[in-house]
Amino acid sequence: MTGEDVIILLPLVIVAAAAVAAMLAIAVRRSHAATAGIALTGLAAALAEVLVNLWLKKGYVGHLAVMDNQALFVIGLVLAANLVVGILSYGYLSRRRERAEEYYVLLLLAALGGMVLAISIHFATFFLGLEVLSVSLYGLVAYERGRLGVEASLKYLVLGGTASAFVFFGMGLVYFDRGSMIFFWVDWLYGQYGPGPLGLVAMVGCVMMFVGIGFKLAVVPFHLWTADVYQGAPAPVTALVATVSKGAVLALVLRMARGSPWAGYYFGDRAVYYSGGVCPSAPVFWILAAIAVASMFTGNLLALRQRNVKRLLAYSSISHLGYLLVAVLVSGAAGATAAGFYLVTYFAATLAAFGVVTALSGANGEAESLEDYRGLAWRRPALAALMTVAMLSLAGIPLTAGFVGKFYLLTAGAGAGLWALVIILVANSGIGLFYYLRVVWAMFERRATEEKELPRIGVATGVVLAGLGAAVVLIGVWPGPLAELVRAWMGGGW
Amino acid sequence: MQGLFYVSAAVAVLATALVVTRRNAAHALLYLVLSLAAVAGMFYALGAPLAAALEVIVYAGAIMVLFVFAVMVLALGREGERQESQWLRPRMWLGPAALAAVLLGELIYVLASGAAAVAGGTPVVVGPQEVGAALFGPYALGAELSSMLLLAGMVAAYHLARRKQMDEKEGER
Amino acid sequence: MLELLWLVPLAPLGGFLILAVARARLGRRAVATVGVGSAGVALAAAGAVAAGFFALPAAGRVYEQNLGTWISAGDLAARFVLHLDALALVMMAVVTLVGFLILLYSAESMAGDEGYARFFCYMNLFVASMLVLVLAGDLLLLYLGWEGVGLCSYLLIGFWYREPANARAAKKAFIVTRVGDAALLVGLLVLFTQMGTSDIGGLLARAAERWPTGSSVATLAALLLLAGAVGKSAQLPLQVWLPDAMAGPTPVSALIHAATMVTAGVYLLSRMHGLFALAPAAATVTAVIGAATLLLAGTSALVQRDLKRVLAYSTMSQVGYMFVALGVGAWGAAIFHFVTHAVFKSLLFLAAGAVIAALGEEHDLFKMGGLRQRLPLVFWTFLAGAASLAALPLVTAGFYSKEEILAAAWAGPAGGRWLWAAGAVGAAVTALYTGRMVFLVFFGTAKREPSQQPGWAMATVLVILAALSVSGWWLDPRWLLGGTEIAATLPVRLAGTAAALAGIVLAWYFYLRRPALAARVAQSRAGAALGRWWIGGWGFDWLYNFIFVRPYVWLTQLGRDELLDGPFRTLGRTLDLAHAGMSWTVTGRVRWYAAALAAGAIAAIAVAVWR
Amino acid sequence: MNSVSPESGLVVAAVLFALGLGGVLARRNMLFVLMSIEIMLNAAALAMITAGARHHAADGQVMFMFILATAAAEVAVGLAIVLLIYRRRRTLDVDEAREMRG
Repeated sequence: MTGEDVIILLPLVIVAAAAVAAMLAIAVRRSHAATAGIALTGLAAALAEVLVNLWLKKGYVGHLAVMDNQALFVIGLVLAANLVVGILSYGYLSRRRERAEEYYVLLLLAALGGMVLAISIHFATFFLGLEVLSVSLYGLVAYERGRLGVEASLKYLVLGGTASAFVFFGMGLVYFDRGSMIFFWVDWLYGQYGPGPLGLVAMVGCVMMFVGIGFKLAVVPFHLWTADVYQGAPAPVTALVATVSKGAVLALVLRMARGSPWAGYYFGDRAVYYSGGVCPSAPVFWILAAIAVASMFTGNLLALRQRNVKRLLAYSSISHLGYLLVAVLVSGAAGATAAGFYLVTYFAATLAAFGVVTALSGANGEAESLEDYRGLAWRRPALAALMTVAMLSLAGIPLTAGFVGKFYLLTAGAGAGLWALVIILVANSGIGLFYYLRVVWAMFERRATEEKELPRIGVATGVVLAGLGAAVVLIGVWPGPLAELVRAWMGGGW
Repeated sequence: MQGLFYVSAAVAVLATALVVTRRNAAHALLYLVLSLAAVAGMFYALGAPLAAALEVIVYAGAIMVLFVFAVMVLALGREGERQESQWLRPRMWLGPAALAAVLLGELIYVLASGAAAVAGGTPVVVGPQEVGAALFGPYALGAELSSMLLLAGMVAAYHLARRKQMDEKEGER
Repeated sequence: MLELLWLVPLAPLGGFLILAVARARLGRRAVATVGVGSAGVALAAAGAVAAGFFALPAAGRVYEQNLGTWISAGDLAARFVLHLDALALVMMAVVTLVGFLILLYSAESMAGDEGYARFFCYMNLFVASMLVLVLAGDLLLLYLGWEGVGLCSYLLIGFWYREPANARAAKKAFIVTRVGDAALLVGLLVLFTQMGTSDIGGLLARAAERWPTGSSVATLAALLLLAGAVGKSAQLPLQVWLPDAMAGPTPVSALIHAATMVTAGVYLLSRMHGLFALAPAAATVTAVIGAATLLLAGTSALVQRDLKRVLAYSTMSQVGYMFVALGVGAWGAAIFHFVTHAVFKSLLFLAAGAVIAALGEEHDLFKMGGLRQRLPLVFWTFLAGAASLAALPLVTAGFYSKEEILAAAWAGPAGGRWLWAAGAVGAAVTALYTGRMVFLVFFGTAKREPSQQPGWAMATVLVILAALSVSGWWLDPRWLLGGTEIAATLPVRLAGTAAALAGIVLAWYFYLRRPALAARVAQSRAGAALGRWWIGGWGFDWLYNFIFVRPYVWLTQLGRDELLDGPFRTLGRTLDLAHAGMSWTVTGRVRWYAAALAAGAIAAIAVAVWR
Repeated sequence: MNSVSPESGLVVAAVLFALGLGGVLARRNMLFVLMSIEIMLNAAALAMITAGARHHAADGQVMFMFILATAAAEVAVGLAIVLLIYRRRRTLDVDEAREMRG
C-alpha cells in the first residue's frame, strides 16, 4: 500500500476510519447522537470525496482493485444509500430500547464491504468485500435481538456461510485451472481471450461462484431466504439488504461479465478489450437467462397475495433482480448503462418504500401488515403519497423513475436481440401491477376501526423522505441528465 | 511426502464423516479438531508449511475453542444426546446424502476429466517468507480488509451475546 | 401565433399543478376558475395556433416545436417535441373545445361533491395528457401521454372510491388496458430498434423506405400497435372494461370514455397510417375487429337497462365504425366520424347526466319516462344528439360521417361487401337502440318527478353541443387532412340511409306505438334468450369462451353480465393458482432453503458440464 | 522425494465439501450446522492451497489466511446467535426457527 493507493482508496479509508472512530467513541462514552454523528459525517465525507476523486486520482490498486468511473459510480450509490439508511435509523432506533451505538459501526462496515465489491477485480477483494458486508449484515439483522430478528439472522448466516463456501471452493477451482485470480484473466463468459480457453474445471468453478453471487442477489433458486430476512430484520436494515448488498454484488457481476476495457492501463499488452456481445452458446449465458426468467416469474407470483408489506417487497425485489440480469446478459456498455440506471431507480424507489415502513414503525413493532397501511392516505397524506410514488415506480408506471429504468432495460435487451427476455419482462411488469396497486389501494381505503397512534417523524427523516420522493418523480419526468451521467460513469473509462 | 498426504487424507475424510454423524457435540468437536489437524498434514505435504502451522494454531486452536466454549455454556449432556437420536433418524439422511452425493459425483467427474488433462506441476515448498512478502506486498489491501472483517465479527458478536437489557421486551416479537 | 403551441398542453398542466398543491386552501369558486380557466386558456391558445396554422402556405402546413431532449439511449433520442399538422390540429381543436365545454358543465354539475377540487385536478391532468398524446411528435412522448390518460382514467373511474364496486371497475379498466399497453410498448420497441429513431415522421419515412409492402416485420409492428389501440379504444377482445368504467361521474364518461380517450386508438392508427399501408394484413384485421365490435356492442346496447351502459356500448360500437374506416384505408373518414362522435356523444352523456341528476341518481331506463315536458331543454338537446347518433339524414352531422364510412367500406381501397353489410346492419341497430333510449326516457308515462333543472352553465354547454350535432356536413375535416374522395354509387348510399331510417321507424313502432309488443318479444323464450345473450356479449364471444375457457363458462353465465370477463378471470385464477403452488416452497425451514441452494448449484453445474 | 499430484488434493477437498454440505442439510442441531459450515470452508481452503501448490505461488496460502479470518468472524457471530436463541427458546433445533414463512 503506497501513499498513492491510499489516495485512490480515500472513500474507503474515510469510512473505515469512521468505523474505528465510532468504536473508540463508544469506548469513551455511550451516546447515540454522537455515534450517529460520527457515522453520518463519515459517510457524507466519503460521498463528497467520491466527487473529488473524479478529478483527483483514479487507477489500479495493485492487482486487487480498480478505481474507475464505474467503481466511483457504484461507490457513490452505496454511500448515498447508506447515508439515507443511517438517517432513517436514527429516528427508528430512538424509538427502541436496544442500545444503538454498535449499530453505526456495523452500518459503516457494511458500506465498506459494498465499496470493496465495487472496486474489486480480484478474488481476494471480491471475497473479503462479500464477507465484510455479510458479517456486518448478520449483526444488523439480529440487532434488535427479538425473536424474529434472531431467527432471520440465523437463516441468513447458515445460508450465507454455505454460499460463501461455494464461492471459495469455486475460486479454488478457477485458480487451479487458470493460475490467476484476476477477473479479466478469467474471462468467465467468453473464454476466447487470456491464457487459453476456459477449461471444464474453471467453468464449474465459475458456476459455483455464481451460487454465492446468486444467493446475495436473491435470485431463483437461491432466493428462499429473502422474505424471512426482510421480515425479521429491522426496517432500515431491510432497506440496506435490499439496496446496498444487492447493488454492490450486481456491480461486481457486471465487472466480471465484461472484464474491464481499460485493463491496458495496468496490464500492458496482455490486456484485452471487451466490446461486449455474449457468446450465445456459452452455458453461463443459458444459466443466467434461465435464472433471470425464473426470478421474474417466481418473485412476482410469490408477491401476488402477500399481505405483509416487507415480504411483498422481498418478493418484488426477486423479480427486479431478474430484470437486472437481463442487462447483465446484454453486457457491454449498453448493458452496464441500463443496469446502472435501473439500479438508481430501484434504489430510490426501494429506499422510499422502506423509508415509509421505517417512519411508521414505532416502539410497538414494525408497520409491516397491509392492515397497518389501510387508510394511511387520510392520516398521513405525505407518507401515503411517497409510498404511492414508490409503488408506481417499482411497477414501472410512466412519469416515475421505474418506467424510465425499465425502458432502458427493454431497449438494451431489444438492441441485443434478446426478444424472448424482453417480452417476458413486459409480461411480468403486468403481473407486478396487481400487487403494487393493492398496497396503493389499501392506503386509500377508509378504515372503520380505531386507530393506532403513529410515531412522529423527525426533521431529518422528513427531508430525506421528501428528497427520495422528489428524486423518483424527477427522474421519471426528466431522465435526460441522469442518463447522461450514468452513461458517462457506467459506460466506462476513467 | 506422498505417504503423509494419503494418510492425512484418509484420516481427514474419516474424521469429518464422524463429525457429521456424531450425536454428542463434544465428541464431534474432537473429531473436527482431528480432521483439521489431518488437513494441516495435507497442507504440509502440498508444500505449504505456514498454512499448515496456521491451520493447527488458529483453526484447530483458536476457532475450535469458541466451539468448546459454546458447548460448555449450552451444557448439552445426556439430554442432548437423547434428543440427537430423535433428530437423527436414518430417514433424515436420505435427501441430504443424495444431494451431497450428486454434487460429489459431479465434482469428481469434472476433476477426473478436466484436471487430469492439465500437466500437474509437482509441489515445491512455498515458505513463510514468500507468503509474508505476498501478504504484506500486493495483498496488503486484503490484509487490511481482514482486520475490518474481524472488527465486524467482533462488534456483532459482542453486541448480540451481551446479556440483559432486552429482558423487559421478552416475547414481544 | 404558432409559437403559442407549448401553451396548449401546459395550461391544463399548470392548472393541475396549482390544484394539486393548493387545493385544500382554495375555495370552490377559485377551484372552478382555475380548473375551467386553464382549459379555456388552452382553447384560446389552440385558436391562436390554428390561426397561425392557416396562415402557413397550404402546401407545407407542418409546424414543430422542440422543447428539449427527454431521454436518450444510445443513438435513440426522444425529444419533447410538439408536432402540429392537420391531423393534430383537428384532434387538438376537438380536445380543447369539448374539454372546455365539459369542464364548464362540471363546474355546475359537480358543485355538490366533496371531491370538487380533486375532480378538477384530475380532469386538468387528463386534458394535459391527452394534448400531449395528440401533439406528440415523438412516439415515446406519445406513449407518455397514452399512459397519462390511462392513469387519469383509472383515477376518475374510481373517483367515488368508497364504493368497492367503483374501485373494482377502476382496477379492471386499468389492468385490461395495460394488456394492450404492454403490446404497444413491445411494438414501439420493435419500431425503435428496427428504425433507430422514435421521431414519428422520420420513423414512417424510414419504414416506407426499408420495408416492402406486406413485410412480416411491418405487419408485426402494426399488429402490436393495433393491440394497444384495441385496448385503449375498447374494441374486441379488450372491450370489457368500458361498460364498467361508467362508475365514474358523468362528465368523466363524456370526456374520457366517449369523446377523447377511447378514440386515442383511432388517433394512433391514423397517425401511423403509413405503417398500416405497408401491412395490408394488419389493416384487414383492424377492419374486421371494428366490424365485429360494432355489431356486438350495438346489439348489446339494445338490451341494457342502465342509461349510461347503453351509451357506453354505443361508444364501443361507434368506435368500431372508425376502426372499419381505418382498416379500409379511409382514415380521413375515421377522423370525421371521430369529430362528430365527440360532439354528439359527449352531448348525450351530459344530457343523460342531467336526467340522472334530476331523478336523484336513477340509472334505470325503465324507471324513467315522460320527461319530455318536464325537462324540455334536456329533451331537445338529447334529441339532437340522438338524431346525430342514429344518423338522421341530411340535418345531422352523424349522418354525413357515417355515410362516408359506409361508402368507404363498400368502395374504398380495401373495402368489401361484408364490411359494408355489417356497417349497414349496425346502422339500423344503432338507430333502434337510440330510439329505444329516447322513447323510454322522454315519452310514455312519467314515473318520477325531476327534482332540478339544469342551470345556465349546463344549459349553455348542452345548447352549443346540440347546435354542433345538427350542423350538417360542415364539421368534415377532410378538406384539411387531404386524402382520397370516395365515390360510392348513389344506390349504395341510399341503402345505408334506408337502414338507419328503418331502425328509427322500428324503434318508434316498438317502443312508442306498441310498447306491449316490445315487452312481449323481450319476454318470449327466444327474446329472453337473445336478451341474455346480448346483454353482455355476443354469440361469437360465447363460442370463443366455450372453446378456450370451457371450465369457466358456467361461471360466466351465472356471473353478473360480462361474458368476456372469462379470459381475464381465468388469468387471475391461473396467477392465484401459480401463487399458491409457489408459496409452499417458502417453508421457513432453513435446511429446506439450503437444500434448494444445493439443488440449484447441482443443476447449474450439470448445465455447465453437459451443456 | 515422492511428489503429490495436486489433483488428488482437489478430490479430497471435494469429498470434504460434500460431507460438510450433507451435514448442513441433515443436522438439526445448530451447533452441528455451524461445524458443517466450518468443514465446507475448510474444504475450500484445501482447494485453494492445492491450487496454489500447483502454480508454485504464495497466493493460495494468502487466500487461506483470508478464509481463516472469515471462518473466525462467522463462527463468532454464529455462536452468538445460537446462544441468543438458546437463551430465548431453550432449543438448538434449527427446524424450530420457522415462525416466518409463506
